[in-house]
Amino acid sequence: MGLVQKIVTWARIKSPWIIHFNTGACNACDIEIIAALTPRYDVERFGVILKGTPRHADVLVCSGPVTRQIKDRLIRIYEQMPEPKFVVAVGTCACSGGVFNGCYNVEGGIDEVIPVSAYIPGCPASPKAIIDGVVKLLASVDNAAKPARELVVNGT
Amino acid sequence: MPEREVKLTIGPQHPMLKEPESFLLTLRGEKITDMTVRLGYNHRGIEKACEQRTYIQDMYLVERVCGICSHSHSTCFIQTVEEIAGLAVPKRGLYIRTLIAELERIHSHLLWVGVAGHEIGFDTLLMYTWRDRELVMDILALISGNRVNYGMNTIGGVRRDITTDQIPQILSAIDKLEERTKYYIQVGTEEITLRERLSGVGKLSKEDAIHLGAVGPTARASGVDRDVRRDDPYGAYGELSFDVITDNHCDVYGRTLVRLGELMQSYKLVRQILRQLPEGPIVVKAPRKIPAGQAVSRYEAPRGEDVHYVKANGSDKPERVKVRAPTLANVQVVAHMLKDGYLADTPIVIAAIDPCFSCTDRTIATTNLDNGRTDRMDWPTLRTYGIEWYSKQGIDFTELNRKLRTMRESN
Amino acid sequence: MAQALFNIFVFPGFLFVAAFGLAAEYIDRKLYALMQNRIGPPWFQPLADFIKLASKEDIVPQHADAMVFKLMPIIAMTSILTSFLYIPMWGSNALFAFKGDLVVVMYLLTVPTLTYFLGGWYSRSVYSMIGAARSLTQLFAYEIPLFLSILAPAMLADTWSLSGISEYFSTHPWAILFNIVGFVIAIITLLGKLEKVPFDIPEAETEIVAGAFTEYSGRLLAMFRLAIDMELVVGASLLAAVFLPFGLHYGPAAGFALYLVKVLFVIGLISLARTIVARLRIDQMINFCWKVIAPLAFLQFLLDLILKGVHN
Amino acid sequence: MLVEEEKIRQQLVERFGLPAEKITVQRERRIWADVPAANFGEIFDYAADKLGFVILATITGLDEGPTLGVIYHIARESGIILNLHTSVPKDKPVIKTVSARFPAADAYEREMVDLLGMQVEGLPPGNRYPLPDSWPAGQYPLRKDWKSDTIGKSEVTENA
Repeated sequence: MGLVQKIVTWARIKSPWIIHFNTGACNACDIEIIAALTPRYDVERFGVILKGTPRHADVLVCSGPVTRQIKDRLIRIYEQMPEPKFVVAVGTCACSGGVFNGCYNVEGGIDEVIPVSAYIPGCPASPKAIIDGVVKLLASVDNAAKPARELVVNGT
Repeated sequence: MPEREVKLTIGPQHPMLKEPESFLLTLRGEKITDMTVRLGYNHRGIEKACEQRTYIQDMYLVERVCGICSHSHSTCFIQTVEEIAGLAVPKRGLYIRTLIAELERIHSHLLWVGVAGHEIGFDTLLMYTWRDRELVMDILALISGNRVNYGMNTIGGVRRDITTDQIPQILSAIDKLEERTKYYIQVGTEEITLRERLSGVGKLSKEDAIHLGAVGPTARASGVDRDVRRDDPYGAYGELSFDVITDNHCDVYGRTLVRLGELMQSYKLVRQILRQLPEGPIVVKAPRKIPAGQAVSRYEAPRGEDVHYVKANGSDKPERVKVRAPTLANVQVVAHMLKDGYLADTPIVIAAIDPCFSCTDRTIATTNLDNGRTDRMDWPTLRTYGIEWYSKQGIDFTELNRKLRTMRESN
Repeated sequence: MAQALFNIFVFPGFLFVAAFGLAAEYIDRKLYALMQNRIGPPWFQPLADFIKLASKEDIVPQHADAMVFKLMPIIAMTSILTSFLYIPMWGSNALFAFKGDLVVVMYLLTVPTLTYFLGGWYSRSVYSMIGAARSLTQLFAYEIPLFLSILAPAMLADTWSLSGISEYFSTHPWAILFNIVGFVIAIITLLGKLEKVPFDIPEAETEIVAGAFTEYSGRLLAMFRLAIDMELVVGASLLAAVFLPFGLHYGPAAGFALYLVKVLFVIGLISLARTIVARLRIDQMINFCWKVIAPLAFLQFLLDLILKGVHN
Repeated sequence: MLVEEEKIRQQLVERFGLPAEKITVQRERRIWADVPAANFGEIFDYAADKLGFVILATITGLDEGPTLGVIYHIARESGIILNLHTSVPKDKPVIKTVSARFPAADAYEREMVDLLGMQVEGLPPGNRYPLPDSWPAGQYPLRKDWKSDTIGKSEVTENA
């Protein structure tokens, strides 16, 4: 089974399709995510495509603190995505609620509502940081698939 | 087309509005007969949070009300606090603050021109304006260290100075941008399809604009000659000369021309500011505790007049902070503009007041009155619907897209 | 028996067409990206997409009719593969040839569009229903001109079989020049069949999310995407067989290489069209097909008729 | 230099017999007036019709302890802003709507109703703003005595 698993993991790393969802953000992160897709940064080199429907997407890219009204939609979108799925929180607001933490209408970061695989801090997170975050997420998928190699300490 | 009642929900968030807007449209066939607006989807409770934080912390909070024009809110807020504390901000600080304000207007208007093109199917415009916009984003990053949310303001002045070697870089970027904006103005005025698709859409007469309280380019495109930079000058605008662009098309086409005209004015202003940049300090020491008092300040944000009211009670935390975003005034006007317009025009009319473009889950729920079936079309579907509906009238952008692409390849 | 199995599964069958389909998708996406001054995906991207999708969980929506929902991708793929068996690749005779295989191939190439419609309609989501309805409207627009442009050379060669056509043209090479108009029409209508821009209205990415495929995910989506790629290859080789039937008498090796070149040339034309022309509107596309393409096809048919009369 | 502002101040003092110190000219283009609630409507109409304050910038609600304050920021085309302040007792906070003259005011008034518990007479029917429909009644976030943890985190969900 090892070979098939290796190939499947390789395929998952090489073609991460993303869907973008704005959960109450101030829009700075959204325009930076879109900028990452335009010719200057062009993430299609890594096989990243922006998909409109959760059914086709692997990575849910969220930006913004989760407000009370948007919470259900976020959960609904997350549940519609087929396994294996990852969530990337872009921007400090998505990571921890950011500046709006503690406001009465804000739940906090994305991880208060759905499990998050990668956090990209920054207010807003620049396109370079977003690309770096996605690449690190893919790398983590890679080592997670490899069996943990025991640490051989000088031959003992 | 069977008579159907359409419920248009637009969300999530226009940050300037602090809430996304949701419209309930009632349709007679193609015509919109009635609409109601539902606001409040992502109210984050910023005003309450401001009362629990010190003035400096509030500045960072207020700056993040809107990502696209964060400088507008932070400047407006700082002006009230400085007025209450009676601080005399040094001239150079005011000039730098005004420079960032105009650079932000340039990047916001370029972003809007691209989005407007996208909404009506003219996608090449989006690609090119966004590519040109990277120039002004680089300048903003050069000066303030960040592409968005610059954090240039502090109570009593500005945090970073403009060094002499940055000035030529800014000027060369402005020259390039001006030449490209002239190109977009030429496209805007000469292309028949663009003019046909935008004229007569989202009509707003001058009287209605005044009565309903429209602000910014939306009002100026209906001949309302109001601009806070000239009527109630703040920052360095008192010593700068610029003209207020108005237009009497009273429709989306007029708004496009006003915004393009304002871009040209902003380039002129940036050059003036850099030429008359006075010497001297950029900030003055501000007390931690602001004496009791209250003040109102107005600011001409890219989308319109932004109003802040602050009441201080002598402690280091404000007693009340009131923020009124420009689009809150304009959203009432959209309700009026859409009446007896076509469903096909909804995307561009709403986009014309320049709300947030990243609304991803804008959906329409159409209920078919005959069989009572409810479907939900999302924003992209509404957008295509509009583009197709118009192409039946012979207005279509494929030819234009191709022409623009080939034209750009040649020069 | 082994030979038949080999034919079905390996050579002109599944493996070859799938590999060729993925390669075609790569060429298409790479050309598209380069023309937008982007770098575009690496060579193995379509393969990675397919394996990833195949290994994902596939969700069948609750309201959808599960049986139809699952069956459609399989029917789409099988119909495309069977039609490939009748298309001559090199030399003038295909694997199987009989009087009237042209009609069979034509019919089998229409089946996938019906499967998109049924798949979209039965997944019960509003986007896929709109997408499904649009694929049908598009079917009526491009189907007739495509048949006409293919029938013209068939009528000239006086035969209903593809192998017969290429046989005729290998003996009368000058006749090929008369079919250039037919070739152009076939390319345009093939774009419609493959739902490539400018005819990708049913699956318009930014518009109705993903048209008929909105609800598909995982293995089923992988099969549908592979079916579309294979359809590209089969369509291109059909056009190559009918409109570019020269150099048929070199041996299998050179013939196969020439066949590859011809198909890649057709695919290149298609991705060029995809980059230059913006997406057409549904009603505009129908007007275009009926007011421009169909008359041209009739003209081509007339031309061949006259040619046939004059010739013998 | 403050000629225009003084003129407005004089007109208000004579017309309504308001005590002079109630109306202050803070700086050019800024006039603050503290007006009793009783004849507030009359003063507001006078300012909007006669003194040319045709722009309603916004309406601010304040929690002033025993009373709820309201400030109407109205401005002239020339930029002068008149801030009319009045206050109503907290147990009976009733004010009349101005949305007849300024249709945009209904959003600002609804905001005060939601966040401060103000009651506005004559407010046209419409959606609630800015809080969700499922917000517990009687909770007014902008009141000084209201603490944000009085509502459970997940208690408030989707709009009706």
